[in-house]
Formats: sequence, C-alpha cells, structure tokens
Amino acid sequence: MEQHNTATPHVLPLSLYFTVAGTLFVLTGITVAVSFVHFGEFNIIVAMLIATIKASLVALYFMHLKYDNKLFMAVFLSSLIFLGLFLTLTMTDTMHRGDIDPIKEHPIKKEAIIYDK
Amino acid sequence: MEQAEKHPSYLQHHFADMAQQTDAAKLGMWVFLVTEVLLFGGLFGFYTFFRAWYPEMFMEAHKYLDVTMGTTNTFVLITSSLTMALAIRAMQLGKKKQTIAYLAGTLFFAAVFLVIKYFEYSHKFHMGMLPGKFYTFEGIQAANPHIFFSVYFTMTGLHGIHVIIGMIIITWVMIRTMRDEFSPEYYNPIELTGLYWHLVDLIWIFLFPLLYLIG
Amino acid sequence: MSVATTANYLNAEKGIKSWLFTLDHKRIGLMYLFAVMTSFFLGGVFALLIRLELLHPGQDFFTADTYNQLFTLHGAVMIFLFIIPAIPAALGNFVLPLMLGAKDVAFPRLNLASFYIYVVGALFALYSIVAGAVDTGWTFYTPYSTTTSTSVISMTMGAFILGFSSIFTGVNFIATIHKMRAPGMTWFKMPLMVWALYATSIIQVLATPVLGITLLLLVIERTVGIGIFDPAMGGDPVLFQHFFWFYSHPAVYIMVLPGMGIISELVATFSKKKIFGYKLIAYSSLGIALISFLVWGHHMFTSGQSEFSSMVFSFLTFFVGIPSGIKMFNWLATMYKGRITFEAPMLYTIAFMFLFAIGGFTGIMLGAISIDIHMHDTYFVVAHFHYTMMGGTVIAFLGGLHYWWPKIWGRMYNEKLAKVAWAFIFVGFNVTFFTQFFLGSQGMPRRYYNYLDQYQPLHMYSTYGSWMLGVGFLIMAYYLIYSIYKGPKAPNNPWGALSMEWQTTSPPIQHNFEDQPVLEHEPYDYDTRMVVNDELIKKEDVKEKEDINV
Amino acid sequence: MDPNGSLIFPSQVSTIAPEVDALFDFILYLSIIFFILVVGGTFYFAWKYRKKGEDTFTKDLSHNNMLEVLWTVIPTILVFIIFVWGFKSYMKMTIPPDTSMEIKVTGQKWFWTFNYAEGATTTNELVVPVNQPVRLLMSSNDVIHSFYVPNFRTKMDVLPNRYTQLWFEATETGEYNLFCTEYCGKGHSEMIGKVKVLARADYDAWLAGAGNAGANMKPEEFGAKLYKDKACFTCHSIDGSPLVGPSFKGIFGRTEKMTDGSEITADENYIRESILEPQAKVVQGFQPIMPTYQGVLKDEEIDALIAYFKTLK
Ligand code: HEA
Ligand code: HEA
Ligand code: HEC
Ligand code: CUA
Ligand SMILES: [Cu+2]
Repeated sequence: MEQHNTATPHVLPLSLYFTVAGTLFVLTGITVAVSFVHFGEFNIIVAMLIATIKASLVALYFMHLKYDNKLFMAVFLSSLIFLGLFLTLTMTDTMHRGDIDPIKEHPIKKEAIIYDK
Repeated sequence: MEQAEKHPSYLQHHFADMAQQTDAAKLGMWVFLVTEVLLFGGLFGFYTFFRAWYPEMFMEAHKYLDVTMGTTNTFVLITSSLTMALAIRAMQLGKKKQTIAYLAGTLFFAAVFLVIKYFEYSHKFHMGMLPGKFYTFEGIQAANPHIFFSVYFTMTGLHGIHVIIGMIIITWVMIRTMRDEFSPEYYNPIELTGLYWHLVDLIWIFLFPLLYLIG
Repeated sequence: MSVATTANYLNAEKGIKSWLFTLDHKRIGLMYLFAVMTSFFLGGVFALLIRLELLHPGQDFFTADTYNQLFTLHGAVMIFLFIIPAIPAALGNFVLPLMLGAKDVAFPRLNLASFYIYVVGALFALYSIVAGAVDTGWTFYTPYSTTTSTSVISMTMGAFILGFSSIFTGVNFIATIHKMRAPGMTWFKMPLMVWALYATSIIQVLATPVLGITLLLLVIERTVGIGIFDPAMGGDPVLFQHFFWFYSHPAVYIMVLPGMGIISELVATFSKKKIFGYKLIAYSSLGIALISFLVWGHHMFTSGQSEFSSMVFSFLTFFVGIPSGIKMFNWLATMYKGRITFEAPMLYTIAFMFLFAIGGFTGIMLGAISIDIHMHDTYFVVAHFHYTMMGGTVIAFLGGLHYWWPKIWGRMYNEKLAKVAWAFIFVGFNVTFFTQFFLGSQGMPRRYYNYLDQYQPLHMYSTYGSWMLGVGFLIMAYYLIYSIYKGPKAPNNPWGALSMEWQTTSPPIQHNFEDQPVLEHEPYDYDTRMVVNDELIKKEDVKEKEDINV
Repeated sequence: MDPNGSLIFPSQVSTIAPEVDALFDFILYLSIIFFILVVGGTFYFAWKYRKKGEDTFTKDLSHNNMLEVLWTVIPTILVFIIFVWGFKSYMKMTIPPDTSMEIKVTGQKWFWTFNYAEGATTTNELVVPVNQPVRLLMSSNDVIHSFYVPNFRTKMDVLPNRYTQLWFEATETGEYNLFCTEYCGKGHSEMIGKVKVLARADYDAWLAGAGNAGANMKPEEFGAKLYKDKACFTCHSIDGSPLVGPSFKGIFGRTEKMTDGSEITADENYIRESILEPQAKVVQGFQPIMPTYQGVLKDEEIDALIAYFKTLK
C-alpha cells in the first residue's frame, strides 16, 4: 500500500497563500493588458500560457498537489492528457475535410437558416 | 461498528485507520475532479472546433463580451479560492471561528460572482445575443454569430451551475463546522469541498481568456 | 431465504428497509443484480419482438414506427441499463471487496447513491417508453434526434443520469483498489478480475463525462435550439458522432474488460493451474483501456469525416487486437497441462473463447477501411457486436454468475439443467447471429423492418435461433431461482479456488471476514496449494504422499 | 441471395469490388488459422487435460518469454499488412478519376433524386453507362442518409448542408439494389432504389429520352407513373387510407381544414403549391414534413399529376 502521509495535517505558511494569490492577481492583470496588444496568432498562445501558469499555481498550492500523494498529480494530469487526445484526434477530422476534394470542406450554405427571414 | 471502542466516531467501520480513510477520500475526490474536467472538456472541444471553423466570427463576436466585468469576476473568484484555502488552513490549526469566517467569505465572493454574471447575462438577453435560434442581434456581420453565443452560454452556464452547487456544499460544511464536527484530526469534508471549489476556479481561469480576451 | 444457521449478510438484518438503506456492498450488488437481470429480460423481450417482425419481409406484426422504437429500446436498454452496469456494478460490487480482503468498498454511501441514481435513470428511460417511445436508435444521431417528434429528451436524460451512476461506481472502485487491499496484497498479487475492474473504472471515469456533456447538449439543442449539431443552424452533425463515439467506443471495453477478468478467474480455477502470463494479462487490460480511447473514428468511416482521420483511426484500431490476442493466448496456455473440469462456469469460458474470437476477428475486418465501407450499417456489424457483447460479455457474465452463485446465496444450482441451458444458449446464439454475417455481407442494411425477399431464408433461421435463446434463458431463470429457495447448501469453496472471496463463508458474513485477512498465498498458486472440501492443502505438507504428486 | 454472387458476397460489379473481396478473403483465412489455433487449441486442451483422477497440484508454468513475444509480434505484423492493404483500396475508392462523369444526388425522406448535367432528373433510379467512372456529388435535404450499393461495395453518408462524394465504375450491365443505410426514420427501410447499368448506346438513348419522358403518354398515365417514380406513394395512398400524408383518393375538389384553421378547396393552384411549397399550407392532422419538389418536378409533370388526381375519385 502507498505510504500514508496525512496523519498530521501539513500546514502551509500564510505568506505562501498570499504570495500565490498575489501572483494570480498580477498574472490576470498581465493577460488582460496583453490582450489589448495585437500579436495575431500569438495572442492565443500567450493567453493560454498565462492561464496554464495560473492553473498550475492553483493546483499546486491551493489544492496542495505539490505536497500531497503524487498519485493525485498523476490522476489529475491524466484528465488533461485524455482531453488532449480527444481534441487532437477530432481535429484530424475537422481540420482536414477538404484535403482531397475542397468542395467537401465548407458547408453548402454558409449562413444558418435562422438568418433567412 | 463492533470495534467502536478503538474507532473515533468519524472513522468509518470499514477503514483500518484515519490515514487510509483520508487518503481514500482524497483520491476519490481527485478522480471525480477528472470527470469534471472531461465534462467541461467536451465544451472546450466545441469552442476549439468552431473557433477553427469561424475565426473571424469569434473575433468579432467576442468584442461584445464585457472585459471589465469578466476581469472583475476573475479577481473575485481567485479571492474566493484564497479564502477557501485559508479556511482549510484555519481548521488545520483548530481555529473554528476563523474557518467559519473564511467560509462565509468564500460564499460572499461566490455570490458576488453570480451577481455580476447576472448583470452580464441580462444585458446580453436584452441585446438579443441569445444562443442558437433565439439570437436576434444584428450588429455582427460575420456568419453565424449565434454559435459563439451558444458556446458562451453553455460554457458559462455550466460553470455557473457549478458555482451554485459549490455554494450549497460550502454552506453545508460551514454548518457542520459550527456544529463542532471538525477538528485538526478530522476536517476531510472541508478539504474535499476546497478541492471542488478550486476546480471551479481553475475552469474559470481558462474560460476567461478564451471567451473574453481572444476571439 | 438463506440456508446457513449462522448469521450472514442475507439474514443479519431483516425487512425491506434493511435492504433499501443498506450500505453493504454485497446487498447493493444484489440489488444491482436484480435490476440488471430485469433489464436484460426486458431487452431480450424487445429482441424477440424484433426477430419476430423480421421473420418475413413486409409488415407483419409492427408498423415501421413501432419497429424503430423496438430496436431503439432494445439497444438502449441492453447497453445503458444492462451491459454497462452488469459486471462491474452487480458482480463486481459483490466480489471486489471480498477479493481484496476488505470489509467494503471505499465509499459505501456513494455506492448506494449510485444504485439509486441508476434507478432514477432507469425510470427516465422507462418513462420514455410510455411517453411515446424513442425512435432514434441507441446512437441518437443528429439531426434525426433533434427533429423527430418522439420523446428523445427523457431517454437522453435517462442515459445522462445512468452515466453518473457509472461514473460513481468507477470512482469508488479506483479508490477501493488503491486503498483497501489486504495486507500483503501488492498490485501484482491481486486477482486479475480486480485488474480488469480497475482498467474498466478508468474508462468509466474518463469517457462517461463526455457522453454526459454530449447528451446534455442534445437536450439543450432540442429544447433551446443552440444549433451546435444542427446543420440548419450552422452546426455540424458529424461532430455529434465524434462526441458520441468518444464515449461509446471505450464503452464497449467497459463491457468486455470485466468479462475478460471473469474469464481469467474461471480459466485458472477450472484448470487448477497458475494463470499463464499474469503480468501480461494485467498490463493488457490497461493497454486495452488506453488504446480504446484512440479508435472511436472507426464507427465513422462513411460519415463524411476526413480521409486523413479515417486513416489514423483505422491504423489505431488494429492495435486493440494485440492485447486482446495476448489475453486469449494466455488463457489457452493456462489450460495447457491443467486439470480441467467442466462445471457450467468452465463451459461458459470455452463458449467465450469460441464466440469472442469470432467477434474479435470480424472486428478486425471492420477495422480495415475498405471492408468497412461495404459492411458499415449492415447486419455484418450487427452480428459483430452481438458476438462481442452477447458472445463475449454476456457469456462471461453468465459464467461469473454461476461461479459466484454459491458464494452469493450459499446454495448450489442444478448443474445438469445448467448444462442444458448452456447448450441451448450456445447453439441458439450461433444460429441467431452467424446467419447475420452472411446477411450483412450480402448487403442487408440494419434498422430495416422490411427487406427484400432475397434475404428471407437467413432472417428466418436467425429468428428460429432467437427462440432457442429464449428457451435457454427460461431454463436458466427456472433453475437459478429454484436454487435460491431449494438448492443444496453450498460449501465455502465449491470450486477449490484460491482467491480471497472463497476464504470466507458462503454466504459471507456481514462484514465479509471474521478478522482482517492477510494474503498467505497468491490467487493462482495451484502449483503449491489445493483446496479439497474446503480444506487448504499445502504442497510442503504432502510431499511424502505419493498419489498427490506433480 | 444474389444468384450470381458467392456465399458471402453479392456479385462484383465495380472495379473496386474484387479488391475489397480479396482483402476480406485474406483476413478470413487468417482468422480461420487463428481460430483453429486458439479455439481448436482450447477444445484440444480441454479434452486432453481433463481431470482424470485424484486432485493433484499442477505444474508451475507461469510464463514463457519466447511465446509471449511471438504472440505479440506476429499479430502486430499481420494487422499492419491489413491496415496498409485496406487503406490503399480506400484511397482508390475515394479519389475519382479525372474522366468521371458527374451526377448530383439528393437524399431526402425517403427517396433519392438524381440530377444529370444533361437536364434529366430521376427518382430512386440511377442510370449509368457501363465501364465509365461516375462521380456522385451528394447532399441531403433533411437528415443524414447513406448511399449504398452492395454490388459496388461502396457506400457514403449523405449529409445536410454539406457535399460528400462517391465514385464507382460499373463493370457489368444489369439492375442492382440501392439502399439507404443511415437510419432516417419511418421510411428508412423503404428508401431503396435501383442502379441501372446500361451499355453505352442504350444509355445515350435513355438520356435523350429522359428529358421528355411521358411525351408519348396520356397525362393521367404519366401522372400515375410519376406517382410511383417520384415516391409519392411512400406517403400518400390512393385507396383513401391516410399514411404519413393525406390520401390522394378524391383529393381534387376536396375541401380541407388547414392547421391555421382556414378551409381550402383543393384546386390546381393549391395542389401545385402543395407540391412546390408544402409547408405553406399544412393539412390539419398531419405533420409539416412533406419535402419540396422544387427542382425535381417540372411544370408539365405537375400538370400530369393533377390530371392523374382528377381520375382518383
Ligand atoms: C463488447 C463489445 C465490443 C468489443 C469487445 C468490440 C471489439 C472490437 N470491435 Fe466492435 N463494435 C461493438 C462492440 C464491440 N466491439 C459495437 C456495439 C459496435 C456497433 C455499434 C453500433 O453501430 O450500434 C461495434 C462496431 C465496430 C466497428 C464499426 C463498424 C461499423 O459500424 O461500420 C468496428 C470497426 O472497426 C469495430 C471493430 C472492433 C475491433 C477491431 C475490436 C477488437 O477489440 C477485437 C479484438 C479481438 C480480437 C482480434 C480477437 C482475439 C485476437 C487474437 C486471437 C490474436 C490474433 C489476431 C489477429 C492476427 C488480428 N467494431
Ligand atoms: C448487451 C447488448 C445486447 C444483447 C445482449 C442483445 C441481444 C440480442 N439482440 Fe441485440 N442489439 C444491441 C445490443 C444487444 N442485443 C444493440 C446495441 C443493437 C443496436 C440497436 C440500434 O440499432 O440502435 C441491437 C440490435 C439488434 C438487432 C438489429 C435490429 C435492426 O438493426 O433492425 C437484432 C436483430 O436481430 C437484435 C437481436 C438480438 C437478439 C435476438 C438478442 C438475444 O441474444 C437476446 C436473448 C435474450 C432473451 C431471448 C431474453 C430472455 C428470455 C426470455 C425473456 C424468454 C421469455 C420470453 C418469451 C419467450 C416471450 N439486436
Ligand atoms: C415524406 C412524405 C411525403 C412525400 C414523399 C410526399 N408527400 Fe405530399 N404530403 C405529405 C404530408 C405529411 C402532407 C400533409 C401536410 C401538408 O399539407 O404539408 C402532404 C400533402 C400533400 C398535398 C396536399 C394534400 C391535401 O389533402 O391537401 C399534395 C397535393 C401532395 N402532398 C402531393 C404530393 C406529391 C405529388 C408527391 C410526390 C411527387 C408527394 N406529395 C410526396 C407528405 C409527403
Ligand atoms: Cu434515408 Cu435511411
Ligand atoms: Cu468501436
């Protein structure tokens, strides 16, 4: 069996929580600021990068992943991996429909019928 | 049950000791969080596929979301996460009053989040930026803007439902804290509630830039 | 009801309440067993009606609409109400803690909750029958499902709720297997059934939420018209198929993996031989679970998905065949130089090998894109999936049911009748579904209530076969129910098996074991351990004896 | 069963069919070998090692690396071959040759319409010349259907608001079944048609005549033919019994209630409108599910239908 390490609670210092929260605020500020600058395709990468850092901070410190059983980390990461697989494999379809015959790439009518009126 | 003497009341009969019980509960919670991630994952999928199909439309439609409100809500939710973490810390140290205060704080910020969302929603409703076939807004030129609002409303809607569920659970553990059910030896339910609440925050951390900041 | 004079989980507490509010995994397992068997018979009656209509071409007994509702209900009931919970939630619930030497699953309350969630989901599904029945097929393809006037919403909500029941079972089992194993039971000393349930739980947890969101969106699409799946609204119906199969392909391994786990137990027990390639079987369960997430697109070769996508999915599909093959070969090798007896569970094991091989090979045929283009949505596919689901999972389930029956009730069933029923089921099954391979490859499309005359003879045989199946199941129902009341008392370990569930009484006592059991030998140590008349004989102790030698 | 086909397959009538069948046979033989190995082995061991006397301990045979590698590697190699083979034929099925002629296919509940570049339109009957690659450009007007000709071993879903394509080259003249294989509701099992493969000369003659079919028929006879050809019969009876739609018996001059409460007497104009814009006025007691025949029926064909209706007293 895995070793148990929760017999006595692992108390983190207050300052750590505030530092993390502070960093999260700052990163939120940065990501909003950056969104007003136009890097084109790059914007999404920056925004997702910052979001990922923020999410990791929440998971590692607020959710104690850094200190808890490493199994939990593996469990959590597995969800992201499988989500990634789902998106990637579906995109082998959605991004490649016109590969052989361009006529198949787009819908016949661009606008939905609700605009027909 | 039969060996009640050596079992504290909060240790269930089928576990050998507290460590086993706590660890099992946490593992169970994490596995459940995995299912939450994948539940939202489906919606993130929609976002991804439709954004790739209609990039200009997303670009144009997202401008109608209110960045100020979104940003405020991000701050609010992060703060609520902080208070939640602090509530757990307080209970680890046995400070019951503090725990209750922090939980109340978390509830407060969750409520603020919902109120702001309410204003955002009602504004959208008013403008006719409704999902799918109810969409009547005419300001967006690119094709099929109603899809963007379908994605927006399903994603934030499901997230909002999670906030509400979270608030119910937090209220419940708060009552249990008041009833003195927890101690530094046993505060598992608060911890699990915390995990859930942080996940709700975590999802918002991705929703916010995807919907409000990059279109 | 129960035999034993001593207290056990069946008679420890009395009254309906002691069942409805029980937290005992054994009782919850039994309630599940009752529920899934009811569902199976319900689904089976639908199946017999389908076959009845197909006896002759043209409209005989049902209108097109009724027929469409029949196969939808047959599929949905069999999949969501029967086969997904059948092995994990019913048998698995009963035996998992026993096999681990634990008192219960990790979260008994969640366990009970998931049973009631199942009941609520089932009520939704049943309500849809009353409220105008669903006619979409169990696959709910859009835009048909968003435009038909039948009660799609209650059925999808039912499936959505059932999904949560399945998720909670998965969560529970994962925590149980990680945290509740008896002292000494390391990962590689667990019975293979446990490995199989573990792999199954992983799939349940990772795949089911995606089905949940898909069905939820379908409901929203029908009620609010968000248009994500509806081409008229700018949505994409093929996307629905991706979402649906991302769950439903892994789901077929939710069905078959626990079945394979049962077969691993049975083949070792009835060959009295150490399982061959333990680690490989254990890993192949995980392997199948992992790969199963990568192949869903093989249901969509003709759907209009990109050619590139078809290529990727076809390629990946074949890799499921490898771990499945590994298992089959290892079972075969386990029988080699064994000491094989032929009680009903072993007969089901042999039937499994026979039928699942056919199901699997035809799966490989379908995985080859050019062949699938011809076979897709014909009876060839229908035959394939009945060979895997019925011939694989259901047969394994029946094997497990007979195997653990004495443990569950403390009573033996009638072995002779069991063999007769087995023969009816085995022969009837092949008559029903082998014919359908020919129907399919000759071009007979599925979901047709009316067909061209040229397909008549084969359809007729198929229908006759389904009646044989019906007879087989009636016999089984008879002797199983009879045995609960009148069967002879079962010993604690009627099969001489070595895993932990046999070390407690039959039926087990309320908290499973008198004391916390400690693993003394591995589950398949038949080279050094033997149980005769509930008595464990160790090889060390009988060295001198001459007649018991290697 | 197809008298010209084998036990397993209907006769091969397209260039791709032999290739599909060959791969199938290959996997079939492989499967039989493995089946004999695994299931034959099971039966053999079951008999050979059946319990013969006293209980005994058994041998400790718990693994054998050589064997385990073998039964991992050999199937892997085999499935790889199968994949490449299957994929190659698939690419052939997918990419139409440049010399293909094109026909537009429309699927709708519950019939097929074929539009030829030369102007001919047929329903539920696809007529093609032999030894000529044909490319079908397909779309649906309502739900998903699927175009399937078993003799050609080819199939493709037909989606609303999107084009899909399918091509084949028929190698023998004759009449072959055409099925809809994507479940599409009530009429799914009736959504079947024919593919007529004609010799080149016959095809040309047919095409020349198809443009003015019914030219040498009386209007009511032509109407009766259209009633069958254009699949009206799937929803409308002529004996008075309501199906999905109202019966045509006595329709002309009948006074009917509409869902909006108004009353209408069925005259030429109303019938024409019902055919071209079915949703404009919906008869009470029926669903608004009749497909439009705009672009499918020409004016003189509608006239013929009306003439035919007048005879249905
Ligand atoms: C328990 C359920 C179950 C199982 C286990 C399987 C197992 C497999 N299935 Fe099946 N399948 C279904 C249930 C199942 N399936 C259902 C329900 C559908 C249709 C749903 C619907 O449309 O309604 C379906 C449909 C389906 C399709 C789509 C058909 C279509 O609609 O056009 C395909 C295509 O690739 C496929 C492939 C496979 C493969 C490759 C396996 C493999 O896992 C098989 C692996 C096993 C073996 C290969 C045998 C043992 C191996 C050896 C002895 C080694 C030697 C082997 C080789 C050399 C190859 N299945
Ligand atoms: C676990 C899954 C499972 C199981 C066990 C079965 C079992 C059976 N199935 Fe089913 N089937 C599906 C899952 C399953 N099926 C699915 C998913 C579909 C696709 C649906 C769709 O297209 O959407 C399908 C579709 C399907 C079709 C195709 C319909 C069509 O496409 O038009 C047919 C046709 O023969 C069929 C037949 C049978 C038969 C004869 C049995 C038999 O094995 C049943 C045996 C059981 C009994 C016989 C019941 C017990 C006995 C009695 C109750 C006897 C007493 C009663 C009387 C004598 C009246 N099934
Ligand atoms: C998919 C089913 C379907 C098919 C195919 C179909 N119809 Fe209809 N039709 C309907 C339904 C349903 C109605 C009644 C509702 C309405 O008025 O729209 C109807 C109504 C009509 C009416 C008005 C009847 C009345 O009593 O007022 C006419 C005329 C008609 N159809 C002609 C045709 C002709 C001609 C064809 C073939 C060329 C045809 N329909 C094919 C379903 C169908
Ligand atoms: Cu059209 Cu089935
Ligand atoms: Cu599959």
